[in-house]
Amino acid sequence: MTYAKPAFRHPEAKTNDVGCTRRDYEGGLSTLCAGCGHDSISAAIIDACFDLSIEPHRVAKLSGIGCSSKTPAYFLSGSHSFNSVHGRMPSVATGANLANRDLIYIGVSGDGDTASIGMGQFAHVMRRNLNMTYIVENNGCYGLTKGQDSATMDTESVSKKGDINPYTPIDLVRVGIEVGATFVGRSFSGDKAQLVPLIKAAISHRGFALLDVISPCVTFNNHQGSTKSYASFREHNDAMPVDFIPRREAITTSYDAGIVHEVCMHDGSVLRLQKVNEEYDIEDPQSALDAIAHHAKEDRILTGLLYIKRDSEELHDVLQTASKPLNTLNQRELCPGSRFLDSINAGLR
Amino acid sequence: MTYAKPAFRHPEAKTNDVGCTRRDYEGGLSTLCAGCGHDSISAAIIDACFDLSIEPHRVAKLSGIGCSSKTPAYFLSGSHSFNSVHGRMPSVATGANLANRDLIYIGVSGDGDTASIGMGQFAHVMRRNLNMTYIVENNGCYGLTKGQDSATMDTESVSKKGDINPYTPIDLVRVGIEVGATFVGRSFSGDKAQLVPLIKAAISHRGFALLDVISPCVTFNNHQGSTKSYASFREHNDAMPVDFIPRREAITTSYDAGIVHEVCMHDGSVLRLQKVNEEYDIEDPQSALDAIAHHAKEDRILTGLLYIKRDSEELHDVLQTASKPLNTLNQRELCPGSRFLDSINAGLR
Amino acid sequence: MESKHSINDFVIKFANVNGTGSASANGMFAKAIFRMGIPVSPRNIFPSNIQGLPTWYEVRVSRDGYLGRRGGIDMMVSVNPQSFAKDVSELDPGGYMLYDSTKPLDLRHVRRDISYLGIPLTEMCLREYSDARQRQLFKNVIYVGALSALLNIDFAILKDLVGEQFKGKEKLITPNIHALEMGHQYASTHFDCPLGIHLKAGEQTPKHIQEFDQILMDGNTAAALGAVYAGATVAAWYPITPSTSVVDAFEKYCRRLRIDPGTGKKNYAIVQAEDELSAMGMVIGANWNGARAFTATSGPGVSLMSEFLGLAYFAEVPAVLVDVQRAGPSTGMPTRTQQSDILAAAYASHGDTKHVLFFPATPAECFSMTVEAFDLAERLQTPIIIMSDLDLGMNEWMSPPLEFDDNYQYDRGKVLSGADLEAMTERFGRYLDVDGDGIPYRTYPGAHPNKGAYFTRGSSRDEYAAYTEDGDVYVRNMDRLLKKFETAKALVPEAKIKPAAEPTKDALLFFGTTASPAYEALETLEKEGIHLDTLRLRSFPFTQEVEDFIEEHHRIFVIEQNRDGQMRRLLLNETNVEANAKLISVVEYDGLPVTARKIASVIRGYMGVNNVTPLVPREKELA
Amino acid sequence: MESKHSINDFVIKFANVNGTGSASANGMFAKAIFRMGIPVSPRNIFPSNIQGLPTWYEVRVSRDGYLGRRGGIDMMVSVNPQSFAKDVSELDPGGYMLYDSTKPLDLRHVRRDISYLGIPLTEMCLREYSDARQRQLFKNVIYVGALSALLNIDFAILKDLVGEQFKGKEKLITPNIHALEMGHQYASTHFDCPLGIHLKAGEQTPKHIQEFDQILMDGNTAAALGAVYAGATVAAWYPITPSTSVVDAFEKYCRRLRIDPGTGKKNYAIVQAEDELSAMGMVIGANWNGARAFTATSGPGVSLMSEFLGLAYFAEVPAVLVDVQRAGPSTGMPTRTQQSDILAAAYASHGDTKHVLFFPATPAECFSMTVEAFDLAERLQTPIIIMSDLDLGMNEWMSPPLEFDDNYQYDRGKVLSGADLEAMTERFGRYLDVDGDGIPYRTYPGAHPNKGAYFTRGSSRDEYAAYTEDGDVYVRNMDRLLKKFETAKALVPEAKIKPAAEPTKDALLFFGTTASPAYEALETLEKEGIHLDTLRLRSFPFTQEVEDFIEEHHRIFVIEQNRDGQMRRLLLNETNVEANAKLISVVEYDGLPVTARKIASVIRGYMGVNNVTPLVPREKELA
Ligand SMILES: Cc1ncc(C[n+]2csc(CCOP(=O)(O)OP(=O)(O)O)c2C)c(N)n1
Ligand SMILES: Cc1ncc(C[n+]2csc(CCOP(=O)(O)OP(=O)(O)O)c2C)c(N)n1
Ligand code: SF4
Ligand code: SF4
Ligand SMILES: [Mg+2]
Ligand SMILES: [Mg+2]
Repeated sequence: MTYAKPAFRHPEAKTNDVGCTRRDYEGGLSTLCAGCGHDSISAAIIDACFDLSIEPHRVAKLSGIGCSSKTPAYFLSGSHSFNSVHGRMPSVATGANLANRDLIYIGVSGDGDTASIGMGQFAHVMRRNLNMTYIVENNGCYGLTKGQDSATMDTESVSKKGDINPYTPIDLVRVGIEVGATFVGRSFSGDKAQLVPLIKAAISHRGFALLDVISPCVTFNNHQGSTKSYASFREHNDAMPVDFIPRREAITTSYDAGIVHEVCMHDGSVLRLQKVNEEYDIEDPQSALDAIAHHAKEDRILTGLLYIKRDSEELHDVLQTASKPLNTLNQRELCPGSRFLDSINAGLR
Repeated sequence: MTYAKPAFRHPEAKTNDVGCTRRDYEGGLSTLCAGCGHDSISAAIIDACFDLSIEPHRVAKLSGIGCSSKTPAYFLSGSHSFNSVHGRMPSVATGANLANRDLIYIGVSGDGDTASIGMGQFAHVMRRNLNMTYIVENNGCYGLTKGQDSATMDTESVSKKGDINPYTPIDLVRVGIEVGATFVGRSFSGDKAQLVPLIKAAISHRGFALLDVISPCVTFNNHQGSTKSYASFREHNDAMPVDFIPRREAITTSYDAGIVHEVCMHDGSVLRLQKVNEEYDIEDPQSALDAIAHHAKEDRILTGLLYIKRDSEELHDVLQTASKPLNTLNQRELCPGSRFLDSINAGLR
Repeated sequence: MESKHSINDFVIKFANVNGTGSASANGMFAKAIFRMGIPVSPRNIFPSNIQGLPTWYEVRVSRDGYLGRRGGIDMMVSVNPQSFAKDVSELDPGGYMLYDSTKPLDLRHVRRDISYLGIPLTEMCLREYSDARQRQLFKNVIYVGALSALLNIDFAILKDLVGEQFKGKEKLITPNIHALEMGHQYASTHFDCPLGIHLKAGEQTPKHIQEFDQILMDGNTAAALGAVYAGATVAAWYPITPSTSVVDAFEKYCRRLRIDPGTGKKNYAIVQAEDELSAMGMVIGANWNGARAFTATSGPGVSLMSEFLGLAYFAEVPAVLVDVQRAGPSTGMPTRTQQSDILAAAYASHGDTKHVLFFPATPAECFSMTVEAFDLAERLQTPIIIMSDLDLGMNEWMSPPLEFDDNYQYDRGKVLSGADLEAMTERFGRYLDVDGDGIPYRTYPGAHPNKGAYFTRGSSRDEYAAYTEDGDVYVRNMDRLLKKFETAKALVPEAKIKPAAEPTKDALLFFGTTASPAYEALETLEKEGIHLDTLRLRSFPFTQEVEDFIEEHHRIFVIEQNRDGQMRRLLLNETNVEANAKLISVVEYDGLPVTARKIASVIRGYMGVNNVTPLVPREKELA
Repeated sequence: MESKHSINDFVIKFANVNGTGSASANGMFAKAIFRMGIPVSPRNIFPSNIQGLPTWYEVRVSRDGYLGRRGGIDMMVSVNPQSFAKDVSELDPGGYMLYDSTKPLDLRHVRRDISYLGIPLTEMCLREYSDARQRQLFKNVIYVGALSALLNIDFAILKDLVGEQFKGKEKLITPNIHALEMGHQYASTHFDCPLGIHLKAGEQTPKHIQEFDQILMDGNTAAALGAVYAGATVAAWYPITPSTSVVDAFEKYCRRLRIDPGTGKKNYAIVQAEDELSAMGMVIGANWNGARAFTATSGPGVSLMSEFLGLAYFAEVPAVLVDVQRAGPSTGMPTRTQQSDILAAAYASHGDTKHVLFFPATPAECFSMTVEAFDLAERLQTPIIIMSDLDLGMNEWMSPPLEFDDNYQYDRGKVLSGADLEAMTERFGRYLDVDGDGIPYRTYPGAHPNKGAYFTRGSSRDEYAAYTEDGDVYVRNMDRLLKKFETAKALVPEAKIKPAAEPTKDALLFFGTTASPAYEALETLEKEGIHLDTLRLRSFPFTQEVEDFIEEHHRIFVIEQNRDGQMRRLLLNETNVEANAKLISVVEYDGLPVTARKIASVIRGYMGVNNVTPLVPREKELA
């Protein structure tokens, strides 16, 4: 059991633009195993929301079922949260977003929740480009039901029970790029320097932002042969760090311009990418897939912001919904009244 | 209502290696709309099975729900068939195949059945590389429920009701390549010359063979702007015809050798590809995705055998199931008897 | 042979081929009778197919204003060779058979006890039209024209209807009217018009029909209008017959009413989900977030939604679901009607769950109950399932006009606004039973900067929404949910009880589309001296009145359209009365609406009375 | 204060932290008692969490061989500071509290009516071990050692158990035995051993215990063995507590028994599906194709499977589903027990569906009923749902040894082989009721080159499996399905009826895990002169005996572990008796198994008798 709180980095006193301290973004006591990757991700979400000066009550947290899906209880206790049923969070998020387009939607899921039981809803929420941040806390196993292999588990890796996984893993970022996610990133729960800016960028993105965060299950999947354990990830990780600069601070980077790639976010903020190993056009899905495949062939996991589609139409654009949230419309605005009913009746005679 | 029977090409008299005539592969009277693409596919399946000299009773047909899913009633009436529930045929096929690995499994589905309600099962049956042929009769709409857009409907195309489809289509062949199908082809219901050999190759493939067959719905989706109508397909179609030669006939092709690419099938038969526009390594998934994307950018649909993984492990290999079908094992082979129970009891004292 | 004679009281059935345009011609026929002021009830009996299979349209004309199926057929219009033999055999003795005489009548289909009226429809069309489509299409219009002569339909009304139908496509009007005239002409010159059965405008109609300025509409459209009037802004659905037209109609009206004229933006959102699980998830998400959201589906969809329905019950999220029932189990007969999802809906999902059900009987109730459902779902914070069916949802029914009281205010239930939260001094407890009615207060996400946020979950929680595995706390919560269900009894639409003309201990109990034939059977039986009180159920949970009614009667015939007598079982289950013997199942489950004749005959059987009105031979006796 | 005194009859509860290795130490404690020949029943009360939350282990020692929960706690072993306060408060007056005395006892937790036994567990471990993991782990072993002195456990047995547990890892044996000895030593020197409550081997045990050479096993393992013995070759599942260990155990035994020694190939296939819908689809596909296949799940899975269950019912495909029930609704309390899926399972899916249910009460029945389920599923060509629960499935129960008759032959039901088909002269009709029992004949795919192929579907079909929308044909099929359900009554496991010592019109009715506490309550009441006949239900549909039993009694207490009295409702629904008043619900639904005390007290209440045995204060009265 751990608090998602590395207090040393953010002294309590410091407040952000909306007058909140980091503590205002924290949640309840975590009941996850000590050292679970998921808790690090909760901490990163806290940092990201603090840095972005989001008002906690403007956030809605959504999740499915699993250790990962429990985590919304461990950050942003000032936000409403909906811990739904296994694998079906995307539809609940879609409904919620349709009702109120003005909130910030953060979904947290697991690899079981997303890639197995949730595969259908996951694909379709991306196809609809719902405006939300969807974080998969990917540990290659079913933590809460005691460690069965998930569909993202690497082929041939050995589970705690001693079984060799014979199936090919599903790569969630590839699926995301294929079916319509407009922001696709990958990171590692232990790499806060990369993860926090990525989450910030994802939240700032207008449209569906998928973050596949490798998050070791210390209890069931932290063993040799699994790329989803700390040890193996550190070896294979081919980091592509990101640095996110919120608009309102308007600071330009001091990094070497030659290796920085600027991406303008929908809210006007600028995301600066530093590529470690190669250059490709992250706005071209096929290039992104090529790069991911290239690294995968070399047994490396490419991390960072892997693909982005700017100026995409999120679901409300597609549906041409009014800018005023639907849940604020009142009876006067919605109910046609008896006069119109008279005309309906007349038409049915 | 049409019979799937172009009798002029196959005179009744002709018999194949197992002594069957083409009529032996036919089914009941089709109740689909006259001119429906699905009926052409049924005819192609009939031809393919006849050509392959398959014994009809060694085939099991499976489907979900939809006009397309009705078609197993219109071919191979000598085979058992299971018309299951909407979107869930893959799981029924998986169970059936586990029970008896010796039959030939042909699944027929629609784009609604596969890409919407069935997305999760579709992805997972491919990941498991189940040994079956899975034909999607893709018309971009829900025929049986009167023409709603499906998830494979092209963006911006206009449905019969006059609505413009605002969503990005899901490309089933891409999904197939991403999640583990080991044989992925695309064709067009109207192009028998390409379709019949492709179906034969798919049936001969050991592992999951996906055929995405564009099959116009003449009633609801045969209109301007839809790439799934006859008219538009003929324009955009960038055909990549295939010629399949069953092993037992051992005829070499008379085509120009320079443009023929030979693929050796698992049953030893040879599939010869003729590429119209380009050469790429169809055994490399990333190259296949690149080629598909390249053509898509040029507004063309690449057809033919697009990707194949040879020597893959189908589900029974992965599970190391015995070669004798599980449904043939008898009580003597399966039941440990009271002696073993005594030892169990002893261990529980 | 004596031909049938009857004014304004007969059944006519059309036998067509699916996808040949017969639906609109037949609809025009029924509408014309309606316009003449004569009670009419048309029914589509269609296959699960798009083109080419037999399809039927049964129109009942009833002087007495009976809208349910009567049973028996007095006239058949058969233009489908596939079904001809069956069609001929179904006609009552003395009935009329209108057929396409282009080819000579097959002698095997000749009956001596019916009249044949041959019209060379194909030939006429071949002669008149060159286009293949027109040749097909106008056949239907010609026979409608012929019927106008044979049955005495006001031709001016037919012309009006053509005009309305082709508004905007004026050049189609003339050829259609021409086709009508050809038919009329042919019939007038070849047959004695009108037939023994025919229409007569201006006849005395029953009081309940006269009273209202009737409309003709289907239940699905009415439910959709109810959703519009209730202020639903989100609809998520997955296509399935026979529910599809609910959301179609909702969209149609939203396009008319809910698009901001200035911006062109929509004050509604409709999403075709990837399946029914997802549709229900979206409905739950939207309602959780304070929008009124609904879905419509049929049996298979209800099965798929059951996990989510359990979540909504337990997490206490409002939801409205219109279940347009069809013949199950499984895929069953997707284009036939039944009332067979009752147990599945009432107890949907594992664990101790129960759901509130509404049972509309008319389009007007589809409208008003849908409006009510949104209020009640929010008041009770639970799903409400509106149990319609194919017969009600997809067929056009004569109905009193829809009514809406402009003084009526939505009841959005117990929701604390930002201001309420600001004013609160005590700690907000999402699941506290503050008012003692089992209904807690909720808040919408984002309502207040630092009060009112809570954690919604399908797992056990305490009054403050914190996860708990404490058995006592769990029990407290479950007991509150039960209390809430008790509270619901005072809020759901009450049952309609009608005493018989004379005191009796016998009763009829019915609901939804069994109501029309039941009331008709009742009147028939009353004339024979058999008296029955009636109770029309309109909702579940059952109120005390229902219990009392059962208590007070000795024999209660429960009429329903399913095999297992599901409503009878629900009554046994959910009332505290000894009713096993007294609740007698009268079931019909062949997929067609139960007829008044069937109900009357079964009850006569129980009463030990001989059948006094002739029964159609094919009517089955109840086991 | 008077401390508790009792030989071989007490309840001891362990309070631990999840994930600290307490489970195996506690298990060893229970097993040692079992080995001493003293009736014991241990229960895990664990959180939905992997590490760090409170978890309990309740062990009942019962001279009289009662295996249900008794209620009340005589001794508490609390090594979890998180739950200490609650743990102290739960102890019965006169009870014993064993705690870690490394830190001084918090005075707020001191009660005068219990005895405290402090052992400095942490300190001892700190002193003895350097490795952090060992310091944690051996605490548990030390207190087991202490208990062996305090309660008089045969130390040799504990040593044996350590030896068995670490077979193959011999170097772990010595330190474990050392830890046991440390505990034993500490207790012997610091406390008067044994305590007032303690064990004594060789005492008289009740006849039903003596009779058998008992084993200790959990229901899930037994069900898995049943599947092995029934010849199941395909298992498809999706992990969910508390059912996961069914397929785990099936796999374990298959690895031992079903791998061809020559080829190393498997005579079974297990697939972890992507969800429960898929798992059930696979089971249906495999059964359709002639393999015996099953799945195991819990409540949420049953909800998700309901569409497929309807398909299997209607298309008549065998399937076996083990539902290890947990506390609902929705996610509910996933690690607590209930019997609350009864209505959901019996009527799973829309339309007129009903499913056959089995209710095992012991591991031995989990085994035998699973074997039977495969036979019956194939005989009836329909799904069979085995209604186990967390208490039965995941806890270890004393049970008579599993038995299997080597002469018994599988009943594979009505399947026509290739030879049968070859010999047939009449046309094969998949849905023909040839034998008049409602059960048709089926064929496996591929059975014969040109006979026997048919089209399986969830839609309406005729006797020859051809699609039909003909109402009469549909009704014929539905009626046959009903007849088949009637046939099932003669085939399902019969109810167990036990008359009271003296004639009575009162009775207890129960099933599954309510049986143990019910039988115990019965004996208690009998001693008080309250006589009740008993009926233990073992299956649905209910047989005539059940109906007669209800008919013959005036008051029948239906004991079940859910809020809504679901079995009582199913009885009202599915029998033809007036039973509303006579069926009295006795329900417990806090997620822990109902206790004998609770049952007895409720019944005394109804009998107007005062409580003659002291009730634990926290026991709630039933509403
Ligand atoms: C319908 C349903 N099926 C199964 C379960 C049991 N279950 C709970 S969590 C879980 C898997 C969790 O895996 P993942 O999403 O990867 O989360 P993790 O615990 O690994 O973070 C399962 C199968 C459930 N709660 N609901
Ligand atoms: C659970 C469920 N939901 C909805 C339906 C209704 N339905 C029948 S077919 C179909 C879609 C068919 O589309 P597709 O698979 O593309 O087949 P097509 O008719 O176009 O060939 C739908 C939604 C159903 N039968 N079952
Ligand atoms: S089991 Fe694994 S995923 Fe779950 S809390 Fe523990 S470490 Fe994290
Ligand atoms: S509706 Fe479309 S898909 Fe269905 S049968 Fe007709 S043409 Fe084919
Ligand atoms: Mg996981
Ligand atoms: Mg389609």
